[in-house]
Amino acid sequence: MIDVVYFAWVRERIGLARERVDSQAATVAALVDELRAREDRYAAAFADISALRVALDQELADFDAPLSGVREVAFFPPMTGG
Amino acid sequence: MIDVVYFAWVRERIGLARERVDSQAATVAALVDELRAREDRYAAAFADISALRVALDQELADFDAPLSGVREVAFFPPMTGG
Amino acid sequence: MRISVQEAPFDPGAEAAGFGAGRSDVGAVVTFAGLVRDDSGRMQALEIEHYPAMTERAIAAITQEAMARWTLADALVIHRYGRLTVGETIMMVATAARHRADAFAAAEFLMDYLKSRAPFWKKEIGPEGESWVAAKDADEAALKRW
Amino acid sequence: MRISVQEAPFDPGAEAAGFGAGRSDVGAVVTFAGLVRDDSGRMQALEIEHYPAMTERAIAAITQEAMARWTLADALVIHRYGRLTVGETIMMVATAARHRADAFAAAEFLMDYLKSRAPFWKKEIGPEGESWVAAKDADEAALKRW
Repeated sequence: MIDVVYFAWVRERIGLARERVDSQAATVAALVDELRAREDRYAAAFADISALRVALDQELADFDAPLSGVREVAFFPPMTGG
Repeated sequence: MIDVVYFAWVRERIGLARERVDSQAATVAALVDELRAREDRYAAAFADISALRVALDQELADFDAPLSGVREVAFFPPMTGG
Repeated sequence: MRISVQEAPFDPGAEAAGFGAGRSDVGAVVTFAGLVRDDSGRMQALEIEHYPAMTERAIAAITQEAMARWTLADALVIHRYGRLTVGETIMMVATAARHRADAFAAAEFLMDYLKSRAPFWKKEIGPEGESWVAAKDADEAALKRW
Repeated sequence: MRISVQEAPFDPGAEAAGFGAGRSDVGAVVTFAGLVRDDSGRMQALEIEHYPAMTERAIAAITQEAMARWTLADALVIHRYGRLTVGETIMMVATAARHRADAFAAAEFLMDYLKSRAPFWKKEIGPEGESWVAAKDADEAALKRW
């Protein structure tokens, strides 16, 4: 089980801020494939991976990063701080 | 007649902040030559012209600038503002 | 070094007042304040979302890197989230250093990294609805100079 | 645009407070404050001399150039003269702009020009006497980037 959190328009498109996902995905990309296959709203949110960023346990990571030991995966658009 | 003003160590070396000088010098450099010839304290102040800056009527200028029409000449070391 | 992620408004002048004060090795203090701008003339509010578990940690990492890269006496970052109106201060950065070049470079570095690497997302709210502010290519490109 | 050459102390935070406020086209405010530093640990005071007839005019010309080179909503320069002690604020610059790049560049430009082209001269006063602060080659070189 892994905590998956969503922010900004990813959260709005999926309609959830946080969920627990039962997944054995080895990498972020594999988890994205599983989520995309679920429902249209996930497919819409993850349609263009280049428009997304990911953080693993609150650290920015790449989509090919391994998920072993990770407790929280966050998906969001490019940040607009400052 | 021209007003000549001195700042910082130029003022201290010459011992004057301001004086009126009777000069027909055509350029700043010619005025410097006249002043240098006056007394040792002037010769000391103007010994190394590269260590000095000049302003004509409150505008930075070069030592070869003409003096015609100028009312106030200022001599000082490189500025240290900020 | 002080980092604050907060919903409450703050006064950048008051925050800067004590900053870098009371020491003899600080010759330069630079501050940056980011304000809510209204380019369309129709913005009603700016809503800032963030990732609470990550935000302070990400800002601390960016600030630590600035402290390591430049000779700084101190650094300060305050960033708000929640609903803001036009003209309000969104965030500020302050850097104190012996020399001005370090203070300026570190403040610009912090701003470039906060723009694109701190987990905040801005949404503009106007009479016709809401729209997420898109990240700018220029902001991503600005990171390359460091 | 406001320029003040003054002997009296001032509060940079208070001066910055109203600056760039109350308008919807300002997204970035940068301030720089220069403080009296004591590198030797023995400085008693810093004495700043200036050329009253020229000072405001020179600063105005530098500030006008900054306003022409960058898209600024406003600019502020305050510079003190007279006798200051360690830790006191010597001067400040503030710039307000739509975008941060303009505000930062203009503030750095103003600082580089004020350092070497505004008619101020600093003298350090210590237990063994007085010495004029020499202009630094690095400050002169900094002008070349603009």
